[in-house]
Amino acid sequence: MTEVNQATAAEHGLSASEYDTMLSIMGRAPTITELGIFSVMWSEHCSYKSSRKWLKTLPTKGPQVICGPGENAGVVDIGDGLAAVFKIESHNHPSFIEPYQGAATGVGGIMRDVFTMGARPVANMNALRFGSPDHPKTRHLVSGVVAGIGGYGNCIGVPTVGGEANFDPAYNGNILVNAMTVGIAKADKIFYSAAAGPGNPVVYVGSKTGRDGIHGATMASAEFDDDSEEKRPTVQVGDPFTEKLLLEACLELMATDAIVAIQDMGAAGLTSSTVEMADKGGVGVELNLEKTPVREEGMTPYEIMLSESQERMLMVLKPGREEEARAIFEKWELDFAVIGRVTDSGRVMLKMKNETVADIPVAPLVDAAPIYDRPWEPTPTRAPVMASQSAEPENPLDALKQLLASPNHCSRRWIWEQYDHMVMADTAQRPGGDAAIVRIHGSERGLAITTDCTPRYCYAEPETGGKQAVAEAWRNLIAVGATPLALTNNLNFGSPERAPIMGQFVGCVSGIGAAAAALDFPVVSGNVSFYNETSGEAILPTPVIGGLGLVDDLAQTARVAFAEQDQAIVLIGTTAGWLGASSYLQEIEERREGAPPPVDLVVEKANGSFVREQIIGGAASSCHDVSDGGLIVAIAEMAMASGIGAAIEAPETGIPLHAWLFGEDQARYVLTTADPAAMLEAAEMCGVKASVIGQTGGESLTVGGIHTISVNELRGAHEAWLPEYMAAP
Amino acid sequence: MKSAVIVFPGSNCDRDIAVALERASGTAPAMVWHRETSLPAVDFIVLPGGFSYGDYLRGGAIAARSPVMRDVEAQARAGVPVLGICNGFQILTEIGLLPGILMRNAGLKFICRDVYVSVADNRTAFTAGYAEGQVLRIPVAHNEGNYFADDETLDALESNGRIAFRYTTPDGAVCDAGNPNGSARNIAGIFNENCTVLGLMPHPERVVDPAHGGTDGAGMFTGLVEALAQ
Amino acid sequence: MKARVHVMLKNGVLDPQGKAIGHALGSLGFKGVGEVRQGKIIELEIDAANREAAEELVEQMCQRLLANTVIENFTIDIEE
Amino acid sequence: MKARVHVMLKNGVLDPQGKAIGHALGSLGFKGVGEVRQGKIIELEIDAANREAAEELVEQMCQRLLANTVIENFTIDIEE
Ligand SMILES: Nc1ncnc2c1ncn2[C@@H]1O[C@H](COP(=O)(O)OP(=O)(O)O)[C@@H](O)[C@H]1O
Ligand SMILES: [Mg+2]
Repeated sequence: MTEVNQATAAEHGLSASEYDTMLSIMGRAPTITELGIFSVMWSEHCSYKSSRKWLKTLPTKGPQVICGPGENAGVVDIGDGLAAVFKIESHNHPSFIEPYQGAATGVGGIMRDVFTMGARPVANMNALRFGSPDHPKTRHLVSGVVAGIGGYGNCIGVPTVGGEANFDPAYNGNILVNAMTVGIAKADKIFYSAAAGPGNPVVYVGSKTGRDGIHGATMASAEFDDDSEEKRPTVQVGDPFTEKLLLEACLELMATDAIVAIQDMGAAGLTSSTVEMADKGGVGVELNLEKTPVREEGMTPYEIMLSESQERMLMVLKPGREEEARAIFEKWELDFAVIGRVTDSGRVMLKMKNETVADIPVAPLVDAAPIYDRPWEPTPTRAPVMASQSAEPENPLDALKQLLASPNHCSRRWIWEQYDHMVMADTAQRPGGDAAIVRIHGSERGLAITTDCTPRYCYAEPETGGKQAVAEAWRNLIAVGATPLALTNNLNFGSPERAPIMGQFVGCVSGIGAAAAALDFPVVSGNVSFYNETSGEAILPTPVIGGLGLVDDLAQTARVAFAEQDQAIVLIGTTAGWLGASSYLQEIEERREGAPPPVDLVVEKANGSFVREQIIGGAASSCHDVSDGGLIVAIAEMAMASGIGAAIEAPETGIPLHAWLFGEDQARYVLTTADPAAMLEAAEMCGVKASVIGQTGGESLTVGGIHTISVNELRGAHEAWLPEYMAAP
Repeated sequence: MKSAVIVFPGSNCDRDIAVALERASGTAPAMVWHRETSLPAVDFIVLPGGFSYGDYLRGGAIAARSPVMRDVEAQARAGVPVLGICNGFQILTEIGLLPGILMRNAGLKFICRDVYVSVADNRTAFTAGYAEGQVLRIPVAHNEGNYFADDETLDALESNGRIAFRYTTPDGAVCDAGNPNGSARNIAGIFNENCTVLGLMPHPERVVDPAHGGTDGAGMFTGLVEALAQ
Repeated sequence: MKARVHVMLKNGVLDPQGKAIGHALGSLGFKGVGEVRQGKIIELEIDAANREAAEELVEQMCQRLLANTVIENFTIDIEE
Repeated sequence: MKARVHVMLKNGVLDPQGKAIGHALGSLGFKGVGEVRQGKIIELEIDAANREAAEELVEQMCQRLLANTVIENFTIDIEE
């Protein structure tokens, strides 16, 4: 047997002090299997050792929240006895190494988190960040990641209804693949992971265990170096077909009352599922590892415990219900094995053919997991960029066309057309709008879903960036007419061991917390992904927000497409012409500078509530929030989506025209209406800033009566970039 | 109309088609598990879309060898109308109820989007709800929808009026611009000799309800209900 | 025994994957690449009394499942 | 010259296709089927001065495009 000492512990990523703590918990030299278990449980990925202190500051409560962070996914009440279960999760490192399988297994993992809780997944989203389009790896990564996400979601039959995709050189060596799943369950039939009932059988179901992905969790917690390619064999291969069977089988068994507790085997596989189930229930678990269904001969206890083979679940059943459960899993042609039982020892005891290979007290393993208060440095503040410091373009519509045809603003159609976004026949708003809407099956109500983050704001000013990400997600939900309910978040950062990076993290979390509290938009689940850096180059801080909202009546929603000719275009919110950290500055002037636009959460809330009322009351015929690229980009998107043109007039404000058009002031929306007078009056009553800025109609976009461009020309430029880029060698 | 929907491991449009059938006929279809060896007495059988057996080996290949397919085949040969959508179409070709095969899309990518198809002939039960030459907007969602058969087979399909739907442009032109996947002669759906078996790649069940953003698929099901009532 | 089945598209059947591979090789700068065809290989562990029995068995498997003879040809290799 | 490349999943890497095929053969009543693995075969017409040059060329093609060496192994056959 392999000897365990300081050196083997270090190879497992445990520091000297962590190893000492482990020795004192065990009171003897640990076995290699025990070391493996400690190392994955204490990895950043499983223990949140660098982030926990800060995550605790986030608001997680609200009358709608049934279950906040801590379980497999968050749960919120959506009325009619139903609950939405949702979470987002990263699969960044595996996707960089093997884009297809990395992204595919990411989707598989997050869907298991959701159906483990008893919910049928109804929608998937994906937030992607790639390196510069010129980087030699980018095209291959985009192609593989998108195919992998589609390959898994399409097969399983859950629609992928939206997401984000951006390019920036900061992700050259470390792409981000964040996948989100939303499911629906009966509110009184949520399944949790706390094991209970000493003597109850512990059951393994799903695929067989192979040698794949051993040490995936520790990999997710280490930064890349030049020989990461050598670590390749740890990549897991997913089988969406088996996951579909597992989903159906689990839901079928969940319709009975045979299950006491259930937990998917995600990162760190059988180890984390066993330890977490025991810990949450305050009980012990004894497993007979030789009963584990294995794919290969001669697998050691260490390998069985650390394998990250996909499409597996661990359950505790009520006594005597094994055969009923077995019949269901056999019907779905899945493995089923009783591999152990719940005990009252408070220990995880693992045996292989009667020999004890691990015997660990659960509470100290979990409670003594290291927590760090890492040193952090605040990000230096930046000066704003005044509109006068930016040269006015000759024709702002040329700049608009250039922006719409740029990698970060062009249409994402090439991506979403590879995703089945309509299966389940409940997609009421397809990708391409502000938020997607899926109908709650069998009703006329719906869930609105979005993901958002503007990393360049987060980099410039983490706290503002964190607030803005939440505000934009909230705004996207409002813009379709939904009531925002709650959010999930995926915090993607560089190494927490570097104070400036930790400072970005602290700032973003603080901004997220402030915005979530102010907007009654609690955090119910999330994921942290650190060490997103290569050879010391960190990614932009990227705290992706996944937002969920409720639509009470699908007939009372709005879309981005202009609804009709000759309607008034109303701008909600205040325009100062804020160009700092804007898309305009970055893409047109190639300047990455300036403070990002401030986020006023009080105004944000007032404007959003007003806009939502205008939509559900039927006054607004279309709606789009103003985000990246500013007002004119929002209007162009509304025009391109409908084929209807618009004529815009800037009011007399003294703001240079280009700043008025491209500034990224927050809390703004564009609405169209047949009755602008009524809308302005209503706005005034609510103290909301609103003004008529133009009229829909024709087939061109015209600004100030001088500059004009055809909607078709804009659309051609907007649609062309991504397919052309991907078709190039 | 009493109908049956066959459910294979990996089917994922079985619920969608059941909803569309119930909406059109007022009666929920019988959901028949692939391991059954005989079907209940029904007027109409559907093989739904999805990824039966993960689409491994070839789309529909393994499902076509399921126990239930022997009875489906027998019923089809006895004249019970059978509809195969997407993966269901692939299964029908694999079992030989329809000629040809669906190969990988010419663009080598999964495609999910609205396409336009024209109705060749409205004298069949499947197309009775449409006008001849009508252009429908219906979504596709597939990786392997590129219809292939040898020229002789294609000629025979054409001359016997067995091409049910062809991909077109929005204004009904049959040309490459309207062909999403490289299918021979823009074929989106075909009949058997008696027009009692239809296989098609587009998903009519995804556009039966205003909430879907289109209702062009509804005519297939309302037409069927009416035709089968006679 | 181990059987290895090669399944290739028949001549005359368009092979979009093969074509795409040929194209991609060209873009990567490989010169002199002519036709490219992609097929499948299926390796099976089987129980059979002897080579003939094995061949016969695998031939059956091909006819019934492994190949679609509308568009595909197959060949069988048996390794003892 | 003609090159034939066999690409198979590495040992230990899950092969869902092979699994499904093996399972289907069992359901069709074929007995004694053990492990089934599915791979790809790619046939290429190439221009090369001699066998060594051809092997070298195709090896390059495999490394750069034809195989995904993270999870796949490949072998090359040259036919003159
Ligand atoms: N990776 C992706 N997958 C699916 N849909 C995407 C993806 N990236 C972007 N989209 C869709 O494209 C549209 C525009 O995205 P984005 O510009 O990020 O919207 P917004 O600015 O409103 O947040 C949205 O409907 C979004 O869902
Ligand atoms: Mg938006």
